[in-house]
Amino acid sequence: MSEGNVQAGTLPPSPEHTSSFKMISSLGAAGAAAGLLIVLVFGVTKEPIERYKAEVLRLAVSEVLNDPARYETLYVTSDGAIEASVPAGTESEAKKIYVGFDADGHATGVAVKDGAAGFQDIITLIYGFDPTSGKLLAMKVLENKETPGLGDAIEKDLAFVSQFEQATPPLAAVKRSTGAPGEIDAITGATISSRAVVRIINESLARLRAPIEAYFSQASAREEALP
Amino acid sequence: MPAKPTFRSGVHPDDAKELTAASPIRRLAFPSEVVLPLQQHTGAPAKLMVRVGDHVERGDMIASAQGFISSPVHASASGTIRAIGPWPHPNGNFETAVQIEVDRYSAQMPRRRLVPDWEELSREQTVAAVQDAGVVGLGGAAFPAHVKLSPPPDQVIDTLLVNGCECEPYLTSDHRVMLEYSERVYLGIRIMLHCLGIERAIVGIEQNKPDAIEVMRSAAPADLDIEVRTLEAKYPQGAEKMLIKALLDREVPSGGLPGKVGVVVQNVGSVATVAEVFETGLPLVERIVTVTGHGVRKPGNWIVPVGTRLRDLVAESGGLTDDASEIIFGGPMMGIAVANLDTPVLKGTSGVVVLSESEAPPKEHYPCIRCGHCLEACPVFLNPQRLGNLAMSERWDEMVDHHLMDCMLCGCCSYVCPSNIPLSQLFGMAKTALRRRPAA
Amino acid sequence: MKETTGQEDLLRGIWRENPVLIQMLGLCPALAVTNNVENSLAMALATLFVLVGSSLLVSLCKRFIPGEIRISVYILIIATFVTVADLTLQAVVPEIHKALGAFIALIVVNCMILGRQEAFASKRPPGRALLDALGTGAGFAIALVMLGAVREILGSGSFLGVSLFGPSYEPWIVMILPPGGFLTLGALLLCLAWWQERQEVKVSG
Amino acid sequence: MGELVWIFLSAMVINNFTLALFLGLCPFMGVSARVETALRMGAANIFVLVITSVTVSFLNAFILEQAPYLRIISFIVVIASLVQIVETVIKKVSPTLFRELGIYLPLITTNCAILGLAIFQTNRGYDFIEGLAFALGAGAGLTLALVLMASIREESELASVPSIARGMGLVLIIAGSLSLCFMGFAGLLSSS
Amino acid sequence: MNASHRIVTASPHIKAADDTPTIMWSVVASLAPVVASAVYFFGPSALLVLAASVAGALAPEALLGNRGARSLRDGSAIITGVLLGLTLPPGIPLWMAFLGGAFGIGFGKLVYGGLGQNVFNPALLGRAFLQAAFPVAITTWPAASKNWWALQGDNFAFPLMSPKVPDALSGATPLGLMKFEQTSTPSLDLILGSTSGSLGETSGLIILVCGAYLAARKHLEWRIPASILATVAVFSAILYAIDSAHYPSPVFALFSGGLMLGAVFMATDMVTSPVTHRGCWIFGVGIGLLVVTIRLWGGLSEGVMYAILLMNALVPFINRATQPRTFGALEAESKP
Repeated sequence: MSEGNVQAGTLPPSPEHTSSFKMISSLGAAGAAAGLLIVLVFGVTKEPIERYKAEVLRLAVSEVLNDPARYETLYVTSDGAIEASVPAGTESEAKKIYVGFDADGHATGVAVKDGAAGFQDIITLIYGFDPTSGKLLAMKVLENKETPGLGDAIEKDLAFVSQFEQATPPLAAVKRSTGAPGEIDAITGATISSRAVVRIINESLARLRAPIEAYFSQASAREEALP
Repeated sequence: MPAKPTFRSGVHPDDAKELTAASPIRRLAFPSEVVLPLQQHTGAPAKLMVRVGDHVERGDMIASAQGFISSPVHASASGTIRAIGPWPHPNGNFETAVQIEVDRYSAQMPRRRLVPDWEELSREQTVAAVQDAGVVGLGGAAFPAHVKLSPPPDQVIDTLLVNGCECEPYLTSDHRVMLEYSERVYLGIRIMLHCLGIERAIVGIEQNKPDAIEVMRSAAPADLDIEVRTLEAKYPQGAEKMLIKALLDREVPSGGLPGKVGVVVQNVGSVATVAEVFETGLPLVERIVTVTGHGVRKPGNWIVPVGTRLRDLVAESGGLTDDASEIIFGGPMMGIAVANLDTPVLKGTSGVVVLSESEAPPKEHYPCIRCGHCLEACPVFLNPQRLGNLAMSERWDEMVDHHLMDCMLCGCCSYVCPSNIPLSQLFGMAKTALRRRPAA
Repeated sequence: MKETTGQEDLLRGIWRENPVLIQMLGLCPALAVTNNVENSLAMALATLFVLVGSSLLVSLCKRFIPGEIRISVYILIIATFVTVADLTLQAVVPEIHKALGAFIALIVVNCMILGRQEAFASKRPPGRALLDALGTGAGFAIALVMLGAVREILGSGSFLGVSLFGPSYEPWIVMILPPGGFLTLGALLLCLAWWQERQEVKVSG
Repeated sequence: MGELVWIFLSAMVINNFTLALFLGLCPFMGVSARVETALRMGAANIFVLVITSVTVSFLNAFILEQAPYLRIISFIVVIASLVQIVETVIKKVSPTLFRELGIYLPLITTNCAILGLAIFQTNRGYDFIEGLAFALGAGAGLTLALVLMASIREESELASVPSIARGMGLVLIIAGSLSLCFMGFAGLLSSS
Repeated sequence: MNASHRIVTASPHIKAADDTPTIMWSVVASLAPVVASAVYFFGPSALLVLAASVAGALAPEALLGNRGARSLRDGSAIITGVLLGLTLPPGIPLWMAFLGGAFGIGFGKLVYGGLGQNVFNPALLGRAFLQAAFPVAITTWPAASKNWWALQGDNFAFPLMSPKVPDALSGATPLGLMKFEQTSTPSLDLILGSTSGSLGETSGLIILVCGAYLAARKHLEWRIPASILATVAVFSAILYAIDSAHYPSPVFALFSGGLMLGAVFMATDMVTSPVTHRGCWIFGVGIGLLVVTIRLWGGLSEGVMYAILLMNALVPFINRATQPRTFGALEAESKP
C-alpha cells in the first residue's frame, strides 16, 4: 500500500554522499521558487477571492436586513462596548456585527453571524435583529452539514425560514405553535436541527442584545441631537 | 437436597446406565483365541519375550516392561503362540500383537503361584510387585499404576483419591465392581496407602449410583481414614483434575500431574485389581467389561480375558441388532469407534458400546454460530470456538497460545455444539500435527 | 526497472494499475468528495493538475535534487501546486471550492501523487513523466466519476444535477453520506473481483 | 467546558475522523490487521496529532496571520520536520518507546489526518485549548476506528469469506457498516 | 452381523439434542406471538411489511449464499427478515422493507461468509441502512386508524418512489413525545403495547414472555437481556432521582421504544454477541449505557439499534479481552 511506497522511497538510491551545503541550498532554492510562485498566484487571485467573499457577505447581510442602503461592520468587544475598529490582535475576542442603514442614514437593524453544534456538525447562520421593535428581521443558514432531505430543511424550507421574520426573541421551538410570540414550528422529523437554530439565535442575542440596544439608543439620541 | 460437590462446566449426557447397571458380573467362557498387543498402556510398548510356537500358561509374562513408564504383558489364557505380527488395535492402527491359540478343554487353572504378603514388603517392593503384575489404570487411559504409586521425592502426597465416578455414559463396570467387590476395593486401598506411605483416602462416587455409595459406605473399614463422598453426576467428573477439584478443591496446575497438588488418583477397577494381585498372585490377565448399547441384544457386565476379540465378546452378548450402527471401545464420549470385529479387548477397555442408529444418528454440519455453548461446557475453561476456527485454518502455533495442550479431549465441546462441528477431533488432529512436527 | 513504451505509461494508470480501484491509493478524496459527479470532476481535475505539474517539474529537476532530501523537495513541489490549485479554484469557481472544502488542501498528502514522483517521475524523462501523470490522473478521474455517478444517481436521483427519475423519486440519502462512500467503493471492488474471477474462469476453462 | 467536551466528542464519534471525514484512511486500511499494531498506531497518531495541534496554534497565531497563502506549505513542512525531530529525540531518550511508536511516526507524517487536523483547526478558528481537545478527540477517534477494524479483521480472517470479498472489498464494507453505526452518535450533546 | 451397517466416527459418539436449525426455528417460533401482536395492533400492513422484509432477507441468501438453498433451511435468514420487519413502521413502502432485508443479508452477512461469520446483526444493519437512506419514511408513524383492515400508510408505493402519506404524524412514538415534547405516556399503555411505533415496539410483556421461554430452552443467553435491562433501569433510576422533571422514569425507559425487542431478540443473536459469560455482561452493560446516552443526550429519540450495532462492533475485542482463565493456569503462573 501507500506506506510501502513511501517507505521504499526512504532508502537512498544514490550511493555517493551529498554535501549538506548542496542539500540546504537545493532545499532553499526549491523553497524560494515555491514561495515565489505562490505569492505570484496569490497576487493574481487575491482580488477575485476577496471580492467574492465580500459579495457573499453583502448578499447575506442584505437578505437578513431587508435590503439596507448600506451597512457598517462594527465590533462588540468583550466588555460590551461597540467600536468601529479594534486594536490589531484582539479581533478574535471581539464579535463582528453588521449594522444596516436606510437611505436616510437611520440604523434599521443589525445582522449577526453565529454558529453552534447542530445534529451533525456546526451550523452557521446569520440573522437580522431590529432592536427598536425588539423583533427579528430574518434568518439565513450559511453553512450546515445536517441530514440531507431532513435537517438541511433549516436552510431550504421556506416555511421554516419565514417564521423568523418578525418573531420576538427569545424564541422557542415547538411542535405545534399556539400563536404565542417567539414560537417557531420545528421541522417535522428534524426537531434537533430546528432547536439548534433557535438556540443559536437565543444565545447570541442573550450576549449581544444589551450592547446593541445601548448602541441604538445612543445612535438615535445622536440623531435627535444633530438636526 | 444440598448441592453435591463438583467442578465447574461439563455436560449432562443421558447416562443410559440402566441397560446394565443391574446386571451382575458374569465370567465369559474362554474364547478359542486371544490376541495381546504389546502396546496396551500409556508409555513405551512392552518388549517381546516369546516366539511363535511357544506354549504359555495363563499368567506367564510374554512381554516385559521397557523402562519405567511401561508395563509388562501377560498371557491371559494358556495356549500356543500361533503368530506374532500386526493386528487391528482399538486405536485404529495395526500394532504388533501376540496371537495365542487357547488350549481346548483346558480348565485354565493357573499353576500355583507365590502370593506375596504385602504387609511384609517394603513400599518399593510392593510397587515393584504391582509393576510386575502389569497393572495399569483400568479407567481408560491405561497409565501404568506403579508410576502413580511412586511419586518423585519432591512431591508430598497426602491423599489417595479413588475414582468411582464412572462418568462416561453407558458404562457400569466400576459400578458393579463397587457393588460386588467392595471388600476387595478396600484391600486395594490399604495396599496403595501402604505404597504411598500415607493414611488418607477418599472414594468419590457420582450420585447416580446410590446403591454403590450405600455398599461402599457400609463396607468401609473403621481403622482407616477413608471417606466415601457423593458427587454430582456430570461428565467428565471422573477426569483426574476434575475429581481433585470437586473433592479437595485443589486445582492441578496447567501441564502438571495430580502429584503437584499432593494427590494420587486411582480408578476403583485398578484398586480392585491390585488387591487381586496380592490375593491370588495372578497378574492383570482379565478385566471387567461392560457390553452395552441398543445395538447389542443382551447387554451385560463380563469378566473377560484380556485379548478377547470383539467378535467373541459380541457373540456371547447375543450378537448385534439389525440397526447396530457403531461399535465403540470405551465410553461414547471418549471411546474409539472400531469397525474390525477382530479387534481385541485391552487392559484399558472398560466397555464396548454398540450404538444403534437411533442413538447415533448422522448429523449435518453447520457453520459455527458462536453460541458459546462449548465455552460453557469446557471443563478446563478453554475457548473451543476460537480453537476450532484456528484448527480449521491449521494455525497450530496460535492454538498452543490458546492453551491447546490443556485440552484433554473429553469431547464436551463436540457434544454440545449445535452445529455439530467435530471440535475435539480437530483438537486431537492439532495435537498430533504438533507432535509430528520436527522440533524447530 | 523494466523498460516500457510511452503508450504503456499512459494506459497503465487508467485501468490495470488504477490508483483507486487497484492500488487503493488516494482513498481519502476518493471517498470524501464523491457525493456527486460535479465535485468528483472538480477534485479529479485539481488532482490531475497537481499530478501533471509536479511530475513534470520533478522529472525536469531530478538531476538537481539530492537523493537524501528528495522526499522533502517532492512534498514542497506538490504543496506549491496544491496551493496554486486551491487559490485558483477559490478565485474561479468559489462555489465548488466551498463544496470541496479542506479536501483540496489535502491533495498534498494524497499518497498517489507522492508515489508517482518517487516511483516514476524521478527516474524518467519529462515526456514519459507527463504521459504517466496523465494516465494516472485519468485513472483517478475515472474512479472518482464512477463513484460520484453511483452515489449521485442513487443518493439524489440525478446525474450532474439533472434529475433522472422525476420528482417522486425517493433518494437514498445514505449514499451521499459517509457510509455510502465506503459501501459504494466496497461494492465496486466486489463487482470488479467478481468480474475478474469470471475472466479467469473463462481463460482457464 | 461543555464546548470543549463537544469538540472532543465530535472529533471522536459524531464526526469521527476516519469513519465520517475519511481522514487517515491509509493506516486504517493498511495497519489494521492486528489489534496490537492498531493500538500502537493509534497511540502514535494521538501523539503526533497533539504535537500538530500545538504547532498549528503557534503558526496561526504568530506567522500565518500575515501570510495565509503559505498555510498548506508551512503546515506540511513544519509538521514533517517536527515529527522527524521528535522521532530522533525519542530514539535517543527512550529506545523502548521508539520501538513501540518509532516505525509508525514517518508513516503518520504523510497521513491525511494530520494535515486535516491542521486545516480544520484553522478553518474553525479553534484556540489553543480547543485545538488540543480537537486533537485528542481526533486521535481517540482514529484509535477507536483502528482498533475496532483490527479486531473485526482478526475475527473475519478465520471466517470463510467469499473469494471476491477477500481483502479491501470486505474492509471497505466493514468500514461502511462502522460508519453507519457511528451515525447513532449524531446530535450528541446538542439536543437540549 | 452386517458390516455395512457400521460407521466409524470420531468421539464423542453421542450428541446433545439441539442443533443449529432447532435453535433458529425455535427463535422463529417464539417470534410468532410478537408477530401476532403486531398484526393485532397494526392490521394487515404489519403482515405485508414482515413478508416483504423476509422476502428481502431470503432472496440474497438463496441466490448468492455459498451454501445456496441449503442455507434457507437453517432458518437464520427468516429470523433476520422477521426481526427487521419488527423494527419498521407499519406504513413503510414494501420496497424499502425488501431493500433493508436484502442489504442486511447481503452486506451484513454474505460478504463475511454467511451464517455464523458476520460481525453486525444483519437485521439491525439493514435497519440502520434504511434509517440512513430514508430517514423520513422510517420515522413516519401513521395516525391511529379506526379501521383494522385499512393499510397504515403507502405500503404499495412504486419501487424507488416516495410514499404518499398526506396526514402522517411523525415522531409520535412515546419516545418521540418524551424527547421532543416532554410528554409521557401512561405506563400501562407501554407495557401492553397500545402505542404508536414500529411493529415490534408494542407489547414489552409479550416479548418478555417469549424471551423467558427461549432462555428456559437455553436458546438465548439470559445474561444479555438481564444486563441490558438492569443497566437501563438503574441508569435511568439514578437520573430520575436526580431530576424527575427532565428525565423519564425507569418504567418508561424499559417499556418504551424497541428496548425489549432489542434486548431480548437482537442483542442475543448468538453470532454477534460475545461467547464468554463475562463478555456477555460487559456487552449488555455497554448496550444499556449507550441506549440511555443516545436517548437522553443524543439527537435521536431511540438508540437501541445503534447501541446494539456499536457493541456488535466491539464484540471481537470483548471476546479477546475476556478469554477464560484456563484451568490450572493461574497457579502455574504464580509458581516460578
